[in-house]
Amino acid sequence: MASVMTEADLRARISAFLAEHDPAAAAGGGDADRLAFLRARFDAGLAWVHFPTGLGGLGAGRSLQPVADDAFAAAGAPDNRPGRIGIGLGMAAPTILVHGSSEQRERFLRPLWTGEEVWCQLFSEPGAGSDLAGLGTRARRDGDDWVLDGQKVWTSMAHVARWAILLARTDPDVPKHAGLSYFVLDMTAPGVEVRPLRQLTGEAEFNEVYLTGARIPDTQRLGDVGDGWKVAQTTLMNERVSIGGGALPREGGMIGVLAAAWRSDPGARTPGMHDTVMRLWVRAEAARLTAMRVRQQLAAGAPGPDGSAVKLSFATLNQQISAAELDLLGDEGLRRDSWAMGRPEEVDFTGRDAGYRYLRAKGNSIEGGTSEVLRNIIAERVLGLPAEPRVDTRVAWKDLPR
Amino acid sequence: MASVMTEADLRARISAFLAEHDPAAAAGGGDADRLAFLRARFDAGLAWVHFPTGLGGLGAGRSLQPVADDAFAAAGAPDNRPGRIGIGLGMAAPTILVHGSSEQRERFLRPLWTGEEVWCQLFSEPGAGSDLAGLGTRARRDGDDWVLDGQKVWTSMAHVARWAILLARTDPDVPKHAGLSYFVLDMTAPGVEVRPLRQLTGEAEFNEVYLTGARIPDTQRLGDVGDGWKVAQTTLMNERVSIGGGALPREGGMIGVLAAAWRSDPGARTPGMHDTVMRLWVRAEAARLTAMRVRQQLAAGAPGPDGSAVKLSFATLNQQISAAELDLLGDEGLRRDSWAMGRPEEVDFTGRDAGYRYLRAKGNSIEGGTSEVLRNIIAERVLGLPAEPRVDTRVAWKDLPR
Amino acid sequence: MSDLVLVESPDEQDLRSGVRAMLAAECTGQSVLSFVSGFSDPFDEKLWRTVARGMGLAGLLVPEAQGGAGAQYRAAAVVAEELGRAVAPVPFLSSAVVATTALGSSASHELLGRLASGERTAALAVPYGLWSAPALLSAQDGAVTGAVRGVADALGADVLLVPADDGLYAVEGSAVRRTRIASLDETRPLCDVEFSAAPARLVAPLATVPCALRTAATMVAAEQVGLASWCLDTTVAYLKERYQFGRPVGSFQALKHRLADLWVELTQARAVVAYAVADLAAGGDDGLVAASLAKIVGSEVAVRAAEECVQMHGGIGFTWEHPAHLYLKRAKATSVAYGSPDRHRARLATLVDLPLEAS
Amino acid sequence: MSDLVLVESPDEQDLRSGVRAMLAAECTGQSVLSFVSGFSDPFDEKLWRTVARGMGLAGLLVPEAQGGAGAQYRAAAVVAEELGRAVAPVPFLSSAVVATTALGSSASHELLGRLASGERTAALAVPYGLWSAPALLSAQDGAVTGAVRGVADALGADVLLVPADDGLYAVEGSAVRRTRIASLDETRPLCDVEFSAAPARLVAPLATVPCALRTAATMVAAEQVGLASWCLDTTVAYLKERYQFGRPVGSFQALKHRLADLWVELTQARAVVAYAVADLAAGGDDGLVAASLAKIVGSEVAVRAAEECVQMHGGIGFTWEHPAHLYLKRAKATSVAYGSPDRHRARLATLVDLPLEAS
Repeated sequence: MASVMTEADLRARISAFLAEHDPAAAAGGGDADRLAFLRARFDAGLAWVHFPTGLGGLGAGRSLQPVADDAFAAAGAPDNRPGRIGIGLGMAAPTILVHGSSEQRERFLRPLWTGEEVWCQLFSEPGAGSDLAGLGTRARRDGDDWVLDGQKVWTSMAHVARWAILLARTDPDVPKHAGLSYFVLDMTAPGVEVRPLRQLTGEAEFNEVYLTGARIPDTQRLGDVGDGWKVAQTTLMNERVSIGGGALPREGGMIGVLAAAWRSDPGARTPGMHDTVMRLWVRAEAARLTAMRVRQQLAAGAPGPDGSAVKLSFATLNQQISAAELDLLGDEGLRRDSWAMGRPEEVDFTGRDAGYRYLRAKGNSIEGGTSEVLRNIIAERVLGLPAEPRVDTRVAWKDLPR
Repeated sequence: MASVMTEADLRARISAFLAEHDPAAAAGGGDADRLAFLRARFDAGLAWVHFPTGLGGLGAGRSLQPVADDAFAAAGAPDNRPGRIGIGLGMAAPTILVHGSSEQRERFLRPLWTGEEVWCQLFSEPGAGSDLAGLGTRARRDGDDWVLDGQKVWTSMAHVARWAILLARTDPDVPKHAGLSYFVLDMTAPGVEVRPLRQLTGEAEFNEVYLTGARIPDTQRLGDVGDGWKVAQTTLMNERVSIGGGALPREGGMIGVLAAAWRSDPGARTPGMHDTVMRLWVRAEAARLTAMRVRQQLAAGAPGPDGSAVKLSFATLNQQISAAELDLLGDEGLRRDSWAMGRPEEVDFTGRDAGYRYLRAKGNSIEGGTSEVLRNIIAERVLGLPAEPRVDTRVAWKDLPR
Repeated sequence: MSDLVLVESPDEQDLRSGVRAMLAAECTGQSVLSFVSGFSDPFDEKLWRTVARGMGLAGLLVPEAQGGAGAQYRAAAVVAEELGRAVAPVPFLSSAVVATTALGSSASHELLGRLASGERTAALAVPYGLWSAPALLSAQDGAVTGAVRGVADALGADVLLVPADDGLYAVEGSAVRRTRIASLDETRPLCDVEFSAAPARLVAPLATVPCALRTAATMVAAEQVGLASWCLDTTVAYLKERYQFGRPVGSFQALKHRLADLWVELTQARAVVAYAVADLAAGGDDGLVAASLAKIVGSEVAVRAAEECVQMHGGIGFTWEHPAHLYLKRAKATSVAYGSPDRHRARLATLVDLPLEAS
Repeated sequence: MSDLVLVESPDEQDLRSGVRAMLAAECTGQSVLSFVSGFSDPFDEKLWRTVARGMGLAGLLVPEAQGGAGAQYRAAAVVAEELGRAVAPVPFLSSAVVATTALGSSASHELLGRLASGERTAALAVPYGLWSAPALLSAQDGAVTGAVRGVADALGADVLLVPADDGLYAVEGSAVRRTRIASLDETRPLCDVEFSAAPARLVAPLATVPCALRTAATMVAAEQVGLASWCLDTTVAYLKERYQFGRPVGSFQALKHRLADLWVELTQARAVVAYAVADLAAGGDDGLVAASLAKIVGSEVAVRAAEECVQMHGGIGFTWEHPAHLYLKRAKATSVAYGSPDRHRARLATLVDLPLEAS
């Protein structure tokens, strides 16, 4: 895993780039200036430095990415608004890199990274949640195209996305994992209908996507026909790494909100709540130090399985902390700011009301792999415990009970 | 379920009996006087009043039993030392009553009730704990006898017992539940060896029992050959009812010990421990009221499933309360009275040291059905959730992996 | 206290069946969702007419002399439980239990009679989370001045009962300023109330307020048992019919064990609430202890049941369209109502001589 | 503090493998069981010779000038963790960590040198559960008088370090009266110690004691991580080979999920302890917070892991013959040692400005 690119090399390249492209002008200019700067950064291999040369990177070590990001940020350069294109960056890009043809990499990666094209993910279905491999959206071959029919759900950003990564069933007559293929769908194509999906917070962060005879050219297939499950593993692995993985200072995240609430209102303090707050503070700090250790393991090239612990405890903690905040606030916590149906593009756990936090956190143990599925994964892949008896892996998909 | 016997009838019979048999003389006299009194009480149908006439009862309602017990206790009569013969009273007797022949009932029930003959239970084996039906002790037919080979474990009172109820495999070639039969074993027979089993408390409350060619006459079989599993259900159902089912006052049981420790040492109090103690106090009181409600349901002839909640929460609570007591005592809790290997005949949760309670309570979620098995039972029989896919119910016992 | 009856009588069973059947027809998950999504009415008036006038359940705690059924606590608990099971947006708890109890038997015949008939509703003007003595408003010359934040069901109340310096006053709803809040639990909306020299008449001594709060704690616990019970039943039913991995999801052992534990907790809560209700009905020898126990255990099981319901429904449980969130919000809000478990544990500690500080 | 290294270096990995291999040969579950069942020796002297003299691990925290390795906290934590994994009945924690740290660098060369070589062992004469300032004994004319209850590993200590009025005194073990207790954890037996004008010499200021206790909290947490790790590994291995219902017991989902949760907790505890150790090694900027965090998280995971280990082994885990109980007892006793989680949470609250009372 040793890289030829050293940190000094990288810094030299960045300095040279910044000398030629004025970051301040790009940030202060219009959209076109911003975009030109980002495209140039991509072309110079300074976008995701661990990607191959020619695809926005330099084949450098993954641990050097923060060096580049920090240097550009320090120079006041415009960024690619990563919060908005998280699915593209975190899921589509690594999948295209590993499984895409060279044409696909050339076509998709640059506008993905610059944020010109937003991506979404069409995996989950109403009947296929934890059991993703059981999904039923059909893709039928028709000449050089595939014709799609089905319904996808829990799609964030679908209403603004240009492209989607999509998993569909190309063969219902074989066992479920074997009959899937992986595609890139044009979200502007006819037969693609996006409807907002309101969640219990009152907002519609997600969408449902109905596919009715939507066509995908075969050139937009990623990996071989029938290899969709394998390709999807790359996507999902990267999703789990990307959720809840950011570096935070002590009391960063939701625990800081609870601690601030505790400090600001001595009148609400009780011994029982104190115990709860302290237990959560300790757990939050433990989770933070665990994430810190995971990042050090990653940087050392020895990723290890501890990352799955981070996602699982992130969900549990967010739920417990937000519940405790409501308990602490008492009557005042029962007042929400609004029940209006907004369409937020990001989840803001520290800037909204306590009721929002409590409700939204319920999704943390469902989205991106339920906590139950994660526990299965830890038990089997990390601890090596035996799988349960399976009844669904040798039967043709069409014959499974559902 | 309406009984012809009223409470007034019963009280009248008891008064008549006590007028004829002096309870104080029996209690103050020797063993023979005591025994004569108990035999007379049995013969008068005042032993277990819900048993049939002639077998120590009057066919009265189960709810009248406390009336009889209280009346005899109030009169100062000797009792049958129920703590010592719990297995006979709680498990063997109901099984013999339901599945025994009239000869068996005649032979066994009277000395069982009077305490002349102590019983033990030979069900569990080292390889068959939760999966009792998977047990391997073999019973081979030989003329009018059965010849037994195998090892039983977790047998309380085996070292003083005269008889055992025993489950053994009479046919290994059929699926496991179908190949069992149920016997009464003479514990004094040749080939029956009892060894103390030391547990983590340091004591040996239980035994291992080795069976090496031990013989049981076929007349001591309970139920048909191959019907052992069905017969055992009667035993187990009664075991679960009998564990943790007694009426206690508020702060009865282990919670009273913790509360007393809290009250007696203000110096050890902390806000965190206070929260723990109060949470446990509430849970203990909830469990107590639940048991009270279960008894009222039973008395009303509508038993319902709530009894299984009692056993499960009894185990959890005992473990949590005893752990909290050690936390509260701190250094002082690390001092035990002794590690000597005693052979106690009863579990004393309130009269020993805190370390004993903590350690002994660990057994509460294992003995008499693990908490895991109990949760399965509640999920399937009470909530009606589907069973897991089974791999062991259609295969001959001898072909199961183990 | 050990001779209190903790099991239901045939009459109580009949009442339960009747209320449940009515609610199954008139208060479905969909109807409550529509109510909540509308964000306009203070309560479901049509449903309340059925409950109060149709079935005559508003007067269960009103003395017989004033046209009520006379302290039928056991029946009221059955009704509260069934209304909780349906997260029914009606002011039974606030009007027929809390306000009625606060009025006491000495209140004017007229108001109690009209509450009993369901013709009018009343709300005790205290914060929803109140558990100890309320802040008192100022009463002068037959008029009340002051403000109370976060009052449950006050928006639609015809009469507000206001704890003031020298007693409990009745104020017409039309005489006060009420501001609706976007409440966490919109099935029982809160509002802020301002009294600016609002005309008021003294109706009861302040001593009735603690009694009302204690009754509220017990009755809200009954409601929570009903709520938890719906969550458990609904989750079990869903897990039987939802297939993943070629199996009903309800056959997965980890979920089964969690539901078994939840059932145990619910079974215990049912017993504890039965005890608190029986104690109320018998005159309340163990009143404060029983009410605090009920509120603690009820709150805990309701929140846990609703949270498990959302989680075990997976994605669908996180949507607005599925009623699970109505139960989650009611559970969390009632957990705060009339004193959180934490507050009640603190009170209980004093009551049962397990103080934190050395005495 | 974010540049502390929380992952192990190759040298530390080598040390870990070396200690683990030695313990696999010389400290098995059976050998510890025999030790405990004997109820006679103060510690396993043969094993201690190997640890201290054979592998030279008794001097990791002794300054180099006095013949030690010089404040090798990271190495000491590796050793503590491996010894915890084996519930080894040796006085590493009490002598090589606590007593050594209490002596500080100013202590006489002679004693520190002999502790480093493993020739002698010492114990700090404070109750095992101590977490704040110790009670001070009376020192007069070069002699100490008083009593201390429940001192860990004092029975076999050659020297006792006694906090007295004006400093820390060294007293020969042979000059005091020691009474063995039937300790919950017999792998680290406690005894009561009486000093009756025992000849003593002043060896360090009292200021070293808090430092020793803080180091003890971190190192016992490392031990707890090792202990929990053994419990998890052993349980997983058993559940793979134990069949019930025709399946390996480890294929049952409810157990899998509990073990997954335990693994998450252990993973976190490992990170927290790594942080506390790295902080110690770096000079302790965040010392008290880090040590309290480690002690809380370590204690919780150790107790939970040991309890799950007993439970998931079923009947066999409840027997004296299976080593699981050794871990259960060590876990519960170390949870109390050097401050329970509850005490450390209280301290932490002050340190991180989350006080219970208004300031």
